[in-house]
Amino acid sequence: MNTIFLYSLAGLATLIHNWLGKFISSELGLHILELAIIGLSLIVFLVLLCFFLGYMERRVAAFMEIRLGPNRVGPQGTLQIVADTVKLLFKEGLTPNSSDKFLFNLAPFIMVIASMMAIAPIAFAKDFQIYDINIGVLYVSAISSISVLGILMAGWSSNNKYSLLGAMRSGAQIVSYELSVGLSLISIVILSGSLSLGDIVLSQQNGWWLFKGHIPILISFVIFIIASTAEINRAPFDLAEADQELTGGFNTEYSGMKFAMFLLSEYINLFIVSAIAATLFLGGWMPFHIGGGPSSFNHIMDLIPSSIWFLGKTFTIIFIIMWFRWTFPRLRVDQLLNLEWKYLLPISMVNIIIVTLIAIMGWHF
Amino acid sequence: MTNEELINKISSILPESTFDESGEFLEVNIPSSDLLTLLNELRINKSLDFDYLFCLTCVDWKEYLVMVYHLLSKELKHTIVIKATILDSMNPEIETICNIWRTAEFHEREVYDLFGVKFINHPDLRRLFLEESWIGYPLRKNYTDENMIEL
Amino acid sequence: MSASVIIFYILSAIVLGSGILAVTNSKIFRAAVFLLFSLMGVAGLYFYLNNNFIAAVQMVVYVGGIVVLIIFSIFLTQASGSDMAKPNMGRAFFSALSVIIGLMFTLLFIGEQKFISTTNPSIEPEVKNIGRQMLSTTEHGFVLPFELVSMLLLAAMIGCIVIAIKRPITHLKEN
Amino acid sequence: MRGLIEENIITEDGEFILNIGPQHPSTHGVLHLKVWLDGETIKKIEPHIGYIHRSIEKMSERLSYRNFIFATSRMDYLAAHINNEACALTIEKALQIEATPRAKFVRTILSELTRLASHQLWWGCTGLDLGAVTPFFYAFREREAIMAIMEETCGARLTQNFMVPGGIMTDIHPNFQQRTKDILEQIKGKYKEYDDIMSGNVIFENRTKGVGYLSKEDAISFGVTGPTARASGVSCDIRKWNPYSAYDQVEFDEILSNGGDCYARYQVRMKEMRQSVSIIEQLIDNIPEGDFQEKTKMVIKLPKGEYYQRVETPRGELGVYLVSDGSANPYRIKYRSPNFSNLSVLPAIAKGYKIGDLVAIMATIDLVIPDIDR
Repeated sequence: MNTIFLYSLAGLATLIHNWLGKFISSELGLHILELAIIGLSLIVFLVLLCFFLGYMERRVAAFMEIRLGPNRVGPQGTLQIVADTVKLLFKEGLTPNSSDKFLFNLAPFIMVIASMMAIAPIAFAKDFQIYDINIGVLYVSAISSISVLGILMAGWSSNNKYSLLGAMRSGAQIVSYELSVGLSLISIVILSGSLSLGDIVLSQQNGWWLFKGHIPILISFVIFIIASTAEINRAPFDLAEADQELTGGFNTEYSGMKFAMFLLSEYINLFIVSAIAATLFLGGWMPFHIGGGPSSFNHIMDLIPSSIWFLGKTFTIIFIIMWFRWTFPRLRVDQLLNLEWKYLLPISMVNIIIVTLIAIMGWHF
Repeated sequence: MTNEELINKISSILPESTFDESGEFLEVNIPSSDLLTLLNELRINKSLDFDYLFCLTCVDWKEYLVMVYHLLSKELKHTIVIKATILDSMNPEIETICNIWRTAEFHEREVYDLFGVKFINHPDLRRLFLEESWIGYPLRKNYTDENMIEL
Repeated sequence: MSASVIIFYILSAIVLGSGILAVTNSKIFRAAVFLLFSLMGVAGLYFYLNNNFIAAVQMVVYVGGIVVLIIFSIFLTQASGSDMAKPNMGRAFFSALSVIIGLMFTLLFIGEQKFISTTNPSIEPEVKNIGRQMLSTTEHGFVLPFELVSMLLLAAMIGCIVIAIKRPITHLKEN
Repeated sequence: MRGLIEENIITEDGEFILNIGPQHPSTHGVLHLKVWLDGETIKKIEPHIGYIHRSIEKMSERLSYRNFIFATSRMDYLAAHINNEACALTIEKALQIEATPRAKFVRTILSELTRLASHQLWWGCTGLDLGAVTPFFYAFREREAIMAIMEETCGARLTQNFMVPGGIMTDIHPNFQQRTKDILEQIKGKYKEYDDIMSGNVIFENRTKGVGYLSKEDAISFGVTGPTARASGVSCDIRKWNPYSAYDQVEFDEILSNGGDCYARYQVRMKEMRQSVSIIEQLIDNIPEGDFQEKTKMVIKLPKGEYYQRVETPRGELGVYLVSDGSANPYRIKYRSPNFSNLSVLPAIAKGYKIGDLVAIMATIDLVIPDIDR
């Protein structure tokens, strides 16, 4: 029992399930209790994740910008983000007098809920998934389309021209880039023949799709990273916020905890996008295996826990997306839409035909 | 073009102008009513070709105001200073030159704001630095402000 | 009452409640937001019925697409923040009439159906099966309606483009 | 909601007015631009200035000829040294004296260091305005070193106040030459880094090429000067046209470009930084020995007359027009500030571009608001 506990999250989950089963006899009660535990631990996990991502972002930024970054609060400045959160918590959440107060207060919640819902089908480790929905990929892209409504609501209800412009930009941006994201996701779906994230991971047992799928998958991986960076409104595609142009865009009027919620959802979205990219293209929790190679190598790779594999891949992609943010200038709004409609979308469309051909002919490894 | 040639040219355009060569640049004194005639010619005439107005300001000599225009030709590399005297210091008025040099539009607004010189035909004559409700023209020598603290 | 029934009633309450709010709200933007909740409730019902694919499609198409478009068009119209004028009596009467007719038609339709309780569905609601059905020409094939709908969407899109380019772009280089 | 949201919505004729500033991240100060928009496209811009007007011209009329120099440090605070120099040169011209050769050299070196520091800050801010945060920190790395030299020699980092009529206030610090040479070496090593992160970036090129086109005729007519005008092909470098201080003793190129867009303005400034380095290199080892200050009277009285002195600040031509009535205070002082004229061209060149372009145009014109308001 101990070894399982040490090496896999699935073992831990089974352990808790069995332990609770001893006390609660009713099936329904057990279900509800476990749901509550899952929900609570998910929220705790996400908040901790956002703390970590906030800290990581500052550190990465400092690393890129030849400076130190946070280094005063706590060891190596690790508690800086906690201090910031406390500050935001105690700040007054101002609601502008002439805003549509109902929508103004609703918008941050919509954003956070949409982000949190999308985390359900992600496989964190071997056999460890909140909800292995059989259409996982579609589910994630469906849920993520709700967050645009949060931005539109926030921008419109603030009754601020900067916010309105930001919301308009964001709406146009997310709706357009969703197409490219969808098409690059579909290319993996075609190859693996399933929409379930669990199945997609399992289909990469003998190699990740990035390596198995030849150049077309490489292209769709790059497109996915670009388009999803745009979809989660991060630089160089952060036109909805665009501090230097729109002074913060849709969240200009937000302060205190409501503002923190936008930040929270941004980081959760960042994590989800990276996790999806890691799952679809880099094998999720699947260790790195060499098909024809020596089995001892594969065995050593298996010894590394699957959750470490998953988080390692995810955070590598997060790092790349952060790298973008601290390196590139921002695009202009018409260039942004040109990039999508004139370059990414046609390329993905041609790409998907090639991927389909590969899948039909069985040319992939 | 040397100063003598400039003097000859300008004398032929505007006989009543007087010249002063004591300073760094050639200074031409003209009455304010002839401003537009002379400056138009200075800009359009290819042998003069003053295309660059690098300074436009006003000096308050208490009894009268003097509009000072520093002109330069980028091609021919000669400089001239036009001084137009406005005798009516209570209600100063002069033609705008912002159709000739577009930079004059902003500079004239500044002069209007701080000296109260009204530029006839200026497209957008409003206060530039001060608010519309400001009373008086601060750079005039007779300007007093009761809030001003004497140091 | 089992948990499943409770969930059903909650979802139905969301759908109906926000639907009513969407219709009665006099602020058009709020109405759009309530419409969004209503549509999401419908998606929830699909999830409840284990028709995950349809649920996700409902979200993608209605929530991510249609409602966003509605909100965009609201942005572009005037005075979306103020209350809408009360509709005149004639319009209200005909609206009510059409709603009643629609309701009766639906009830009639439901009444004619014989709901047989069964545990195994006629087809597995899997993506593969849905895809096969969509493109099959056999008895339960949907290839014709599918193509018709896509033609309709194409026409709508072209219409949108035509409306959008009503004036040529001349703002550059006029100085 | 309560009639206010209606204002927010685009009206029937598509008129949508956005007030950029007075507090806005990319106006770099309290500049207020009223922008008429059609969607994202700019139809008209109306600058509103005066938020930081401190009436330096009026103040100077009550200050002595020794003191009024230092009021100008607050005009273009990024080129405080050059502003001071302009005033000192005006007084010297009126008194018909010249600064000592040593003072001339030091003035020129400090002017060029100021120009370098100013262009560094401009480079960082341009990156920031276009959404790239990192260049800002890279720029400050070198700028800080220059500021440290200023601090050591002048006693102040930003408002140096190192000028007196007839020379400089004190002699240079013993470390001055060595430290200046060190910073030149450092800057020369960083050019590639600058080009890598900004100039060669495809997004940066797309954002700046063909944006904010300013024709040569417009540049002259609007009185635009400095790198902004030189990027449109207007030769207007006062250091070449009317050399002052030690500029007649050094060799350098006036950078000209015919692009006229934001990218050309960017390139001109980047090349000017190299020219500044080369000017300092020519001078730093040849500072003549001798007095650092020409003897002047305690209370300076200028002969009656009018004097005009032009210098080249990092942003263009600064003109000091001084009218003396023979007393101990100036009768009238007019500062022909470069930013004032450069701002006046903004409405004309930003028309038809997007909001994002407006930010790029403002960044490459390099406005310093206190210099506009004075």
